[in-house]
Amino acid sequence: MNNFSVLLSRFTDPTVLNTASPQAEQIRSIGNGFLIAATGIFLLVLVLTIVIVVRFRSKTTGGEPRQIAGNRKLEILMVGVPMLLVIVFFFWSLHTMSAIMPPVSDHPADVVITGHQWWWQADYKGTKAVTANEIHLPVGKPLLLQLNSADVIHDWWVPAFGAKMDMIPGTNNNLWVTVKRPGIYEGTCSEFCGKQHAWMRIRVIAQTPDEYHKWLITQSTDAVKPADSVALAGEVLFGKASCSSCHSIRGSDANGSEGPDLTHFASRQTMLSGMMANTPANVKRWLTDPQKVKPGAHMPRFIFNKDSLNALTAYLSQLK
Amino acid sequence: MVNTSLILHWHLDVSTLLLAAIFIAFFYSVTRFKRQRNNKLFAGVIILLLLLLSSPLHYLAMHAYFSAHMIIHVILLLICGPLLTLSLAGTDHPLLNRLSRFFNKNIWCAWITGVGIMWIWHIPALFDMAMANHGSFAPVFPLLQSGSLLLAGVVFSWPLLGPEEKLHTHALSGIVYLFTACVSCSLLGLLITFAPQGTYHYYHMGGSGYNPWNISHIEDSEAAGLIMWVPCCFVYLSGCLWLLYRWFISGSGVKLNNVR
Amino acid sequence: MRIGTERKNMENKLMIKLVVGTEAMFFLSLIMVFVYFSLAPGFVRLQTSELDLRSTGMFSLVLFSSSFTYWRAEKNYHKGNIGMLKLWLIVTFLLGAIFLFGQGKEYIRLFNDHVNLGANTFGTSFFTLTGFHGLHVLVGLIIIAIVTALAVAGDYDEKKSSVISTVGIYWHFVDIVWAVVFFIVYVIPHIR
Amino acid sequence: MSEETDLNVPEPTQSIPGLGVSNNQGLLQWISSVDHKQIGIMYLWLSLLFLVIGGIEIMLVRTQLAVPNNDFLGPEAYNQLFTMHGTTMIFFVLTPAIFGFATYFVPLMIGANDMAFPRLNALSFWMTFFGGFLLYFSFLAGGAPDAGWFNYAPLNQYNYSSSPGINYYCSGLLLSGIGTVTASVNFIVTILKYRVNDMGLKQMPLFVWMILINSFLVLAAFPSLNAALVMVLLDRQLHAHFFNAVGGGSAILWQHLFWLFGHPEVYILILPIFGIFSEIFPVFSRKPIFGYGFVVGSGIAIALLAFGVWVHHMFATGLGNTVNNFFAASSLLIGVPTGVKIFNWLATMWGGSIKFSVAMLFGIAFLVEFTIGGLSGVSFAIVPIDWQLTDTYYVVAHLHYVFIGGSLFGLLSGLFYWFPKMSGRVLDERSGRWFFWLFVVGFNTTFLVQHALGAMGMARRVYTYPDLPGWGILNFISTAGGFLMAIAVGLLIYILVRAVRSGSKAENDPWDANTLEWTTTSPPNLKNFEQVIPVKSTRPFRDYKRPDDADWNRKEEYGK
Ligand code: HEA
Ligand code: HEA
Ligand code: HEC
Ligand code: CUA
Ligand SMILES: [Cu+2]
Repeated sequence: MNNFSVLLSRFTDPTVLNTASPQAEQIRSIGNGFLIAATGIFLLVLVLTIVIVVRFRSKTTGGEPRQIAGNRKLEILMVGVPMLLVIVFFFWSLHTMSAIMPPVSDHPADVVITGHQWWWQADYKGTKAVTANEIHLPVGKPLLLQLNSADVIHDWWVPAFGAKMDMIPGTNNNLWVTVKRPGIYEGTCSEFCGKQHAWMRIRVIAQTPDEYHKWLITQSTDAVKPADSVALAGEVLFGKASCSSCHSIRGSDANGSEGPDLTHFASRQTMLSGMMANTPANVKRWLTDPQKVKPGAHMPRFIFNKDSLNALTAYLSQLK
Repeated sequence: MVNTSLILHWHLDVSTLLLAAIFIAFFYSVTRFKRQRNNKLFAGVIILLLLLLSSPLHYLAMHAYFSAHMIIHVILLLICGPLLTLSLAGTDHPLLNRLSRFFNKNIWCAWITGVGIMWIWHIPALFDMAMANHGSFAPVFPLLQSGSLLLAGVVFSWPLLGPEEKLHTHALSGIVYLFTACVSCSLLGLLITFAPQGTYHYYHMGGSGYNPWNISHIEDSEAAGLIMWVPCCFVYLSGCLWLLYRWFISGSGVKLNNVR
Repeated sequence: MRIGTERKNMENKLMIKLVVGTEAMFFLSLIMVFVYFSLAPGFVRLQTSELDLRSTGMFSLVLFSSSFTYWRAEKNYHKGNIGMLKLWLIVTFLLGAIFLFGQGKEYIRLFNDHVNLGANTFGTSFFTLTGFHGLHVLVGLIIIAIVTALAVAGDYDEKKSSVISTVGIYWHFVDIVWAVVFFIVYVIPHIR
Repeated sequence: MSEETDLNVPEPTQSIPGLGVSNNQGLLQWISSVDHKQIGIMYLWLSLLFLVIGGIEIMLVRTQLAVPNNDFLGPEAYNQLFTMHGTTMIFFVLTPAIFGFATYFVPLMIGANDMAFPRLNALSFWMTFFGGFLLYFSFLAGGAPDAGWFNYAPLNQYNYSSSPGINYYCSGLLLSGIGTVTASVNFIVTILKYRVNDMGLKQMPLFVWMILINSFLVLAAFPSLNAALVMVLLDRQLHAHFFNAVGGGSAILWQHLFWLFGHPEVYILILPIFGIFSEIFPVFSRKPIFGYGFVVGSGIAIALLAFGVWVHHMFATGLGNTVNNFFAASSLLIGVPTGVKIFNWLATMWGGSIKFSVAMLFGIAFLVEFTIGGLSGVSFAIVPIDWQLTDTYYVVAHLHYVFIGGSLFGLLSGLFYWFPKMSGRVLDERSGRWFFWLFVVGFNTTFLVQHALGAMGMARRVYTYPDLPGWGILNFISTAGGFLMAIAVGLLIYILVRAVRSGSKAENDPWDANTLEWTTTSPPNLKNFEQVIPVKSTRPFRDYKRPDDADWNRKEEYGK
């Protein structure tokens, strides 16, 4: 099993075997157990089928076979053995479930993640930090994520962390996560949420507590003030072109909540929920025609000239 | 952890004795203790009944936990009742025969009785009234509750297990009968599981303040609903399978290919 | 072995019972949704303040009595009194129509009070549940009208048809559903 | 059948026309027919048509998924295509095919001359037909439904829809649902009241038993869907508040209502298949079915339990571990009666004399493929595993292994078994074997890798995916398999058309089978039976052909 999982984890990243949390490990353990039992049952059926097909094929000689229509003992075995297996797995499952999803009671949430059509919003409780799409988490301690939705049902899933949990409008759901090692973990929205469900990907950057703390402080500060004139022009345009009606940039007048928070936009590695790398070229492409880049996204098309595009891009690219 | 003092809460009420006496008297008057097998089964049920209603479980049910009360209900309605019916097997008595003929023609009556009694006793007002009277010397309401549940269990199982085999309902109709009862008790269980707190006043107010296992109200009423739901359904579904089994081995015995 | 009309009688009765069974499941779904919404705060208050228990109660009695009149119609048919059959059928129809009229009045009053399908979950679930019941009553009335017309035309002069009792099962079902719905929607909020 | 009404259906005086529509009796006769055999055949043609349509839809999808970051289809087109694929396959391929075989063969198997309500029978078919038509009209009316085959709220609400597609989804399914329910009523009355004199319930063929049980399932499950569809229509058109949280409604309420239907629905689509295989295995092993009573009992157990498992589609919605555990227990339990059947079929073959007709080949393949599908289902019932794998391609793999490896294999088996009876022509076994192998190889190529894709993190319903290690190659393999299946289905159509046009004549009893339909001509006359042979066991025709080895004369006891 171990070699196989090593092989597979070299093969791909967001696999359920690439466990980075005790929750994922528990699931992998019961998953392996079931795989063994299921393989056994499957082989039983397969071997029986092959034996029957070979041994009892019709022969040209010989009359009717013995017409046996039942056997009480055999039937009881056919019911009893699967029943036993089922009972074993039920109790194992019970145990795993209470380990992975213990009661929340009144434990405060560490991060409140809200799903929007087709981006993620993360509020770090106790701080002013609000990010979009890329989420940082500290390793080593059990974290409680509170999962909400602003529109339709979404689902938060990072395979390396274990279970997934739906985000349902009107209710709060909770998910316990303990990340064991720092690294970058990928996941995806796991409930069909409309046109761009495919590009509602998740990127979690897990850091040591110190680094996480440093990052959190940076994220809580207001946006960097534009240094050069192009970026400054971009800032002005940002307000004039009504970007500020949808987006927030703390420290400026931009106070929208329809779109992702852009206060530290340039500190993110990817944009548009994992669709592409966060480079000025891509930003320019996006601003030129959002509907061509991510068709269906709820950001309208503005007709900008080259200068405006450069200005906005410069402005956004320095929002570290 | 089980409180040792809990074990000591065995209690024999006059009402329980009265209930047993009534049933014994009735059993005697229709069977005159003629068949050994029936007598043994009947004795077993009466002993079970006495034990159940005197046990610490009953004490918990009356004083502490909604879920414990549910367990008692389920056993009375779905185990003691049908077993009582079974203990009348083969008995030939004009009253019983009249009942068998009536329930064979009006099977829905038996169904409504069985299902209705369960629903009626869970009307919060009635339930609380029954609980309020349990302290006195000759508690009428609990007697009424246990007695009616027992009786309802007997009536409900009559079309399936009654003394006259020829007047049993067909196995397939029996399955529909049990399945619809299962659906209805699932609905009740669902309602109780998700009922807003305080619906059952008695337990909400903390019963009589006794809570040996430290279970919260929410957990207790969730468990109560689930007990109504799960074991009940299990009994009904097992009943369905048993009816099928009985049907298949009936008639010309177990033959190859179900020969006519 | 049963032949001819006797077999057809049994088939039709079984058929309509199955239809009744499946419609019962449909109403069960609508009722469960109503009960689910009724657990939210503020719902019961809307029930007691907006719904007219007395008026609807009286119209309900009208509907229940239509079951009685249909039963009389059936009894007379079996005895061969075709004249009485037609009379009781017509009375049943009228009683059913009066019930629908009462429902219409209730609906209009509620609309004037700005309680409609889109107002809140009470409006949504109330109108859906009672509306579908009303639709079933309407269908029943249409069928009764057809049967009455056929009776007048002489189709039921011999008492061998199963149509009357088959339709009866449907009509009684519609009444039983109303009994349950009325109890849950109109009566229970006053005793909670 | 009855002399009481004035509206007697005049019995045609000419024998039943051939299968083609270009014969002398013409299309009008087919459209107005109330004969169960013609209606059955119409159901089957409808199913084949939608199989091709649903298949074309998904081949477009698979083309888009063949490579990462593909732009063959945009998200709008993709979402409509996969939604229509799932909806079509379930409601307009599997359902009509099952009902087609049942409509054709239930009366024949019980010695009846038609169903209890022939006109209702015709209505049922046409409702299904028009339901499908209405659903597909959406393509012309602004866009097909695009919220998935189970159409979750609030995505199904008006403010998240850019087309009226979902309105067509609702009304199309409401119409066809009426057809399904009325057909089931018809089946129950026919089976309970129209059996030939000496056939008691315990002598009925297992296919008839499964249709009987199935019909009750339909009556109990479809109302929940109808209620949900009506509610979402009200939400969309009249802005009611059933499912949108903003107005006090509940998104999860939709899920409960839908899956209360949805799970019984999948058992509705497999129980008759179990019935078909319970006919196939005995005939082609030359032995009686092993454990007749257990096959019936497990069928009833599955039907009863089917209503107690629906929340297993909602394990990740946050309902709490208590609720999850209850439904995990029931879902695990429901695997046991199914296992009983598999072992009973194996035991039927054991000690037999097996003939490898194409029908039997599909039966043997089914045993293996359905076990794979069933085991992946049981893995979901282990909740923590479901928490990882729900809404991934692992679910897509499970559903296709049970739907194709289970239901579709059963329908194909039934097709090769019953085609001679229905058409009077022989389906070429040799090309049939080519079809079988092409289809099975293609099927496993397409869907085995999807288990891995799910475990590797690929979610369902994504119109494209990033170039992660392994995703591209596995998806490409899956697409290749899909094309192989398409070629196989093309071959099947060719085989069918050739047999209808110029196939050799079929005998009455080409397979030396056991049940009553084989006693008539191929195809049967308009009036199925003038007389029926005596029925004294579950294999009346075999008893008739081998009176010295008849079941009712056998000395051996059960189980020896
Ligand atoms: C033909 C249809 C069909 C059938 C028969 C089944 C059969 C089963 N299904 Fe499946 N299922 C679907 C169609 C079907 N399913 C569909 C379409 C979906 C997805 C819907 C969607 O989201 O789009 C689904 C989804 C689905 C889920 C939800 C997954 C998710 O979305 O997260 C679950 C969870 O419990 C489940 C479980 C089961 C189980 C336990 C069985 C059991 O009945 C299987 C029993 C069979 C066996 C177990 C194999 C044979 C047995 C033996 C060899 C004996 C030994 C076995 C044991 C020890 C148990 N199914
Ligand atoms: C019920 C039966 C059923 C059947 C038979 C199939 C058949 C197939 N399915 Fe389907 N599938 C579903 C039911 C079914 N499916 C359901 C319920 C869903 C979920 C929908 C949702 O998420 O909402 C689904 C979803 C689904 C997906 C996931 C889409 C997504 O999540 O984005 C995929 C992906 O590969 C897929 C693939 C296939 C393939 C390759 C076939 C192949 O077997 C198809 C075989 C090919 C053909 C039948 C081709 C037709 C023939 C020709 C083109 C030849 C033409 C010849 C002439 C005209 C003469 N299916
Ligand atoms: C009507 C709302 C709206 C307006 C106006 C709007 N945006 Fe957006 N914007 C969005 C939404 C919604 C997204 C998320 C798109 C997605 O990923 O699905 C987004 C995403 C972005 C992103 C990518 C964010 C990230 O982290 O990936 C940038 C950058 C951006 N917008 C800039 C702008 C600029 C500059 C303007 C003005 C010229 C603007 N937006 C106007 C709604 C809006
Ligand atoms: Cu958000 Cu899918
Ligand atoms: Cu299911």
